[in-house]
Amino acid sequence: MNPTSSPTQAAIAMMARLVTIKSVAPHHFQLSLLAPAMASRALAGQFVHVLPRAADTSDPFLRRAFSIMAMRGEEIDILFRVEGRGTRQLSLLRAGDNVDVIGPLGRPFDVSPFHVKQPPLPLLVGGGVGVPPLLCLAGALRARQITPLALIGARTSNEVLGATELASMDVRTRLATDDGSVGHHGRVTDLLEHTLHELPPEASAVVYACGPYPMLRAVAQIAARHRTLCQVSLEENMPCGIGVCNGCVVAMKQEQNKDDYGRYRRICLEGPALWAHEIEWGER
Amino acid sequence: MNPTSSPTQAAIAMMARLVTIKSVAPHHFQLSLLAPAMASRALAGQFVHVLPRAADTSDPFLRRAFSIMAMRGEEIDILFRVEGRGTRQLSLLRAGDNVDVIGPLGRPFDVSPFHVKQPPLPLLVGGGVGVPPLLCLAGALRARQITPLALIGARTSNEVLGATELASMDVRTRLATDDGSVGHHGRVTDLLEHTLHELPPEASAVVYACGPYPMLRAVAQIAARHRTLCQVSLEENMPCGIGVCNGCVVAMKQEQNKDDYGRYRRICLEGPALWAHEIEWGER
Amino acid sequence: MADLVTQIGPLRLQNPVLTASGTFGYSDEMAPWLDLTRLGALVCKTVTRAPRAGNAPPRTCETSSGMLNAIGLQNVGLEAFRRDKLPFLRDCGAPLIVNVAGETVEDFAFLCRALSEEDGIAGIELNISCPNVAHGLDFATDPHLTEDVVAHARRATTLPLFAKLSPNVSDITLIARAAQNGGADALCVANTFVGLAVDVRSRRPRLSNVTGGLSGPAIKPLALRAVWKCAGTVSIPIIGVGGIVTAHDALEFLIAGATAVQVGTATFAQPRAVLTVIEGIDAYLNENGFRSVTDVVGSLKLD
Amino acid sequence: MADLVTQIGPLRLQNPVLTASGTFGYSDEMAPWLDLTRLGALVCKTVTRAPRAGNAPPRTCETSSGMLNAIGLQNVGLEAFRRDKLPFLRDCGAPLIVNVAGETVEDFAFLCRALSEEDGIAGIELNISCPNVAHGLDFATDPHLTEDVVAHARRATTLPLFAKLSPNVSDITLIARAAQNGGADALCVANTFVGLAVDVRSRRPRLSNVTGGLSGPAIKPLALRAVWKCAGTVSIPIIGVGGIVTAHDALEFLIAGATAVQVGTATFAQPRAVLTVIEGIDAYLNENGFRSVTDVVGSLKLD
Ligand SMILES: Cc1cc2nc3c(=O)[nH]c(=O)nc-3n(C[C@H](O)[C@H](O)[C@H](O)COP(=O)(O)OP(=O)(O)OC[C@H]3O[C@@H](n4cnc5c(N)ncnc54)[C@H](O)[C@@H]3O)c2cc1C
Ligand SMILES: Cc1cc2nc3c(=O)[nH]c(=O)nc-3n(C[C@H](O)[C@H](O)[C@H](O)COP(=O)(O)OP(=O)(O)OC[C@H]3O[C@@H](n4cnc5c(N)ncnc54)[C@H](O)[C@@H]3O)c2cc1C
Ligand SMILES: Cc1cc2nc3c(=O)[nH]c(=O)nc-3n(C[C@H](O)[C@H](O)[C@H](O)COP(=O)(O)O)c2cc1C
Ligand SMILES: Cc1cc2nc3c(=O)[nH]c(=O)nc-3n(C[C@H](O)[C@H](O)[C@H](O)COP(=O)(O)O)c2cc1C
Ligand code: FES
Ligand code: FES
Repeated sequence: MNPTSSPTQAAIAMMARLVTIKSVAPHHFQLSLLAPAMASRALAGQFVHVLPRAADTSDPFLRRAFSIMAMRGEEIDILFRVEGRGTRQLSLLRAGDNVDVIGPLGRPFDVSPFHVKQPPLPLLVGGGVGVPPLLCLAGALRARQITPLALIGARTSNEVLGATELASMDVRTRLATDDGSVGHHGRVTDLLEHTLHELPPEASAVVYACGPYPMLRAVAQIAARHRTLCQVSLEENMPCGIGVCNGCVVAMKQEQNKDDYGRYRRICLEGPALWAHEIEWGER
Repeated sequence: MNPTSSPTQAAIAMMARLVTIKSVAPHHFQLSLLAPAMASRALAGQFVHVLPRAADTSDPFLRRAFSIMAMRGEEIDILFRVEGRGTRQLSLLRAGDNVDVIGPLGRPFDVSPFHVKQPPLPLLVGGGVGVPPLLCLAGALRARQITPLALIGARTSNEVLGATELASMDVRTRLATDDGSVGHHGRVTDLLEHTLHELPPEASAVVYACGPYPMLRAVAQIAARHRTLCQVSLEENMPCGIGVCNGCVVAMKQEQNKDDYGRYRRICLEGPALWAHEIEWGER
Repeated sequence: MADLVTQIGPLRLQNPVLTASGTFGYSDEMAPWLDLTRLGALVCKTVTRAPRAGNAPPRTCETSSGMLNAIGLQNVGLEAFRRDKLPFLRDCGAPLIVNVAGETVEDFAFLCRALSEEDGIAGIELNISCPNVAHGLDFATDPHLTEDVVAHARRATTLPLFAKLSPNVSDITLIARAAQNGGADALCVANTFVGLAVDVRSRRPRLSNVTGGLSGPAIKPLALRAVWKCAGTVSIPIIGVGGIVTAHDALEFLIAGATAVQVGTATFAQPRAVLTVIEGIDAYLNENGFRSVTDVVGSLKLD
Repeated sequence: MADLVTQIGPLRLQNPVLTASGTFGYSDEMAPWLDLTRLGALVCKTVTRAPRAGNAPPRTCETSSGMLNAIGLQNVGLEAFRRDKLPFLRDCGAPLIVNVAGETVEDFAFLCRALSEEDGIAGIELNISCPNVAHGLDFATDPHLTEDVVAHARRATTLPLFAKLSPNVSDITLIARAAQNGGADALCVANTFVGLAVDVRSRRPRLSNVTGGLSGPAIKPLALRAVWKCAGTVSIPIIGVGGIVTAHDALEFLIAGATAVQVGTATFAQPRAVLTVIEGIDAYLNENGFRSVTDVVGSLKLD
């Protein structure tokens, strides 16, 4: 397929050559894709939608969404954990293979809070495979001379993602693991609570979080309690990724809704990053 | 899966390592599989049933049947043409991959006509991807000091299969191509007609044929006209390959049937090679 | 170039390939992805009288070669549709078929009347077969209700009128005949098949709505058989839909008797799927010596 | 080791995993591939009164994540079955369910009576839902006929009696209730879905019988929904069948309310599929702290 450009979303569909694939942790793979048009226009918080099968087979039929972890020259990087059959198929790809990919999709992180003289402190809170988009955001902030603080959670030490990348960007990083094998023994949300608590009264922060739903809900609660702006990057099953199926919705608080129709927002188009206080958090 | 043995059929199910894969003609691939248990017990005319997908995907769901082209030490060779999505998937395999394969399946060629003092001349008639099982048969006959004559048909010169293998076995070979680019300009059935016509009156022959259905029907007619025994290896969609679905049947002549039930024969179990004069040839 | 012009009752289209309702948004989302003027026609997401929030998430899940959806007809409602969506839709360059759904016969008639007042609408598709809302399937599983709702819609509009049937029935030909008797100009065959998926870890349904509609390649043989049955029963044109991904898939439907086809779930995997289908049909016709697409419609050889 | 013992009406099985009729031959072909004594039960290919040659080839073709078949009930007929097949079947080590089909109510009763005279038969499954023979679907699409044929079979045998239903209906719960009223001990839900595939090159159907029955993973969500609906309607046990390949698939059916399951098309891809399913169910029960498989049956959480 020829690259086809989408003026409004600046998204394209293309066959991207897989430049490298490597296992960065048990069951975690990092892919670099040669996709110049995507690499040049992507922004932190956006994602790509990848076809996990050969064109003439039909299972698994739908694409899989992955946050853009980095744009490097003509390449983009993604990092994923093998969850099911789609990610397993992708983990079997080899350098030189062609990958059917659409992107960049979704709205970038809203970084308007930094368009001020005294920018607030960006707190990047990532759990598990929620880390990749935050690495991209860290890079974007560093390019603007803003230094975020990263709080990274994982199940165990060898599943901690992004520590090297953050270090190479000179981003201070605190770690938490469920088993205490490295960093704080406990939740990444403990680190957030602690950090916001310690924040000098005159300082302000903005939280950017990505990770499992229960973690994000907890992050949202903590941020609200500390009256701190918080943006979360959400996941939902995404059949199309381009806003046409209405499948990937999350419920928004009543006050956000102009009418009943607006109760749900498509995270592929109006997200994946949304302001946490606008979301109607549920059980999941 | 552990190799599981089938005493009656001597067939096993296993993950076989792909030793080599090479393109032997445009859209034609030859695979060598490390499958000691199959290599040691396979006989000419048998086939293997190969899963053309990863275990945790479901399309294409069913296995694909390929004749065994050669047994070489612990390896078996197959040779196929890319027809549809199953064979396309298999053509993308790489050395070192594991292939889910069942075999050897089906009845071998019936070589009882050679269990005599003055064995008849075996005429091997192959069209297109019908050649592989005949190479296996040629090898088996040569091992018994019997020298067959091979008649090979193809669309064009670079799709002629098996010529090298036949030469290396010292088997005389006549070629025919649809476009005349090598050998006789015309059908392989012309060669058969000619060969049977030329046969000295005191000599007898047995024909073994594999190829497209119309070719096999023509071969059967020619053999019948020359009162020559003829065995054909047939193809039919084969869901199971092991005789349980009743899907892969061919109609047999009325005199073959003990009862109405017996009108159809499963070619995965009672074939793929059948005596041509017992078959109720149809249109197709 | 073969002649792709297709006549669906009173409606003349440049080719027989339409988009399926609910899989192409209101077209503004798709405009960046393909040249909408190349479509046979564009069928937009179902519109109801009042706005609908739709079902709670999760609304979709993947199954073998397909997906379940229970969107629940989320849509802006008639008024906002006329105000916010129609202006773009009517100017997007493709003939516009508006898909409508209601809970009562009167709802359907009301929607048809209201839309008939608007410019730039090429036709109306009656969604009497949505499996994901209360009573959504009531109409299309009962011949009497089907005939009644189509007849009321027919009296409410002179626009070309399609009835979209459900495959979740014992004998779809009874419903097809009823829709024809009610005055439909064409039948859309078919909507999704009702299915269920269970998450064995949580022992919960994968969809908040419990059941959903199955679409995608998995259902193609079933939809194709429904189309073939209907084409042998009614004299009005059939629009085939269900699992079409490639031009070959679309041709199977045309050969089995569909006058046109719709492409749905395939768009999710390939935003430009509908164009690939159009191009492939053209190529097939040329390769096989057909001057017009109408020559393949219903050309299935049975002996 | 969790307790896998399963009670299907009067029938006690060591585990809830059966083979599906027509996908396991008469078991002699499968014996080399797996230890038949490990099966919950073995359901053999449909037996009819007279031998049947079956349909002309091609009888099968592959579709996305599934296949169509129109075997046409090829079988040796009752007499040859008793003479040639039963001796091996009854000694193969698995409880034997004989699947039977007829064209009339009297055929079914006759077959049930005849089989009741034989030793070594654990139960009878009434195939009132074969889509590939003339009138095959008549019974299971009509509640009255269903009740009638089951009632006649019921009077003809005291063996455990399953009725195998068709999913090709508007409301399967009506048929399920009818089969229960007729006296079935359990319902097998369901047989294949009628489908069509066309070869666009030749413009002919891919099957000589034109249509065939769709089976395999493609239909799993549809069969699962049918099972869930039936389980909510009748009080007799349901045997779930349709697209089961893995233990997780089987567990979806058990959780949705099936007491047992059958594995069909999966056997074609993996001859040992049925054992993998049994082992995986055991592992799941152990991992999730269930003492018995009966604890998961119908455990679907709806809130
Ligand atoms: C915006 C976004 C960004 C993401 N970024 C990352 C990332 O950077 N790294 C990472 O590891 N993961 C990321 N994910 C999650 C990732 O997409 C899932 O892990 C992946 O889809 C799982 O697919 P699978 O085939 O391995 O698992 P499966 O078991 O096949 O799928 C998991 C579940 O999701 C359903 N499903 C999968 N794909 C779809 C679809 N397209 N439509 C509907 N249902 C579907 C399946 O039915 C199943 O229930 C992201 C998700 C989103 C929405
Ligand atoms: C005994 C035997 C030996 C063979 N040996 C060779 C050989 O040595 N070399 C060679 O090139 N070819 C051989 N073939 C043919 C080979 O099996 C087919 O070319 C192959 O199956 C095509 O698969 P595909 O996926 O590429 O094509 P597809 O287009 O996917 O399949 C072609 C057609 O076959 C149907 N089909 C495919 N597999 C099945 C199945 N398992 N059950 C039911 N329907 C099915 C599809 O629906 C489709 O209609 C042999 C066939 C048989 C029966
Ligand atoms: C996510 C989704 C939403 C749908 N919404 C509608 C709808 O609003 N109205 C309607 O008539 N059909 C709707 N459909 C059904 C499709 O129009 C189509 O009939 C069905 O998906 C089968 O075609 P396919 O297999 O090509 O997708 C929807 C289908 C999907 C997958
Ligand atoms: C090749 C084939 C033959 C079948 N023959 C029969 C049969 O003789 N009697 C019957 O009741 N069901 C028959 N069935 C239906 C299966 O028993 C089962 O109900 C159906 O295939 C769905 O299950 P699956 O998806 O696991 O295969 C047959 C199915 C296949 C694929
Ligand atoms: S994934 Fe389709 S609208 Fe978001
Ligand atoms: S392929 Fe199933 S019986 Fe031969």
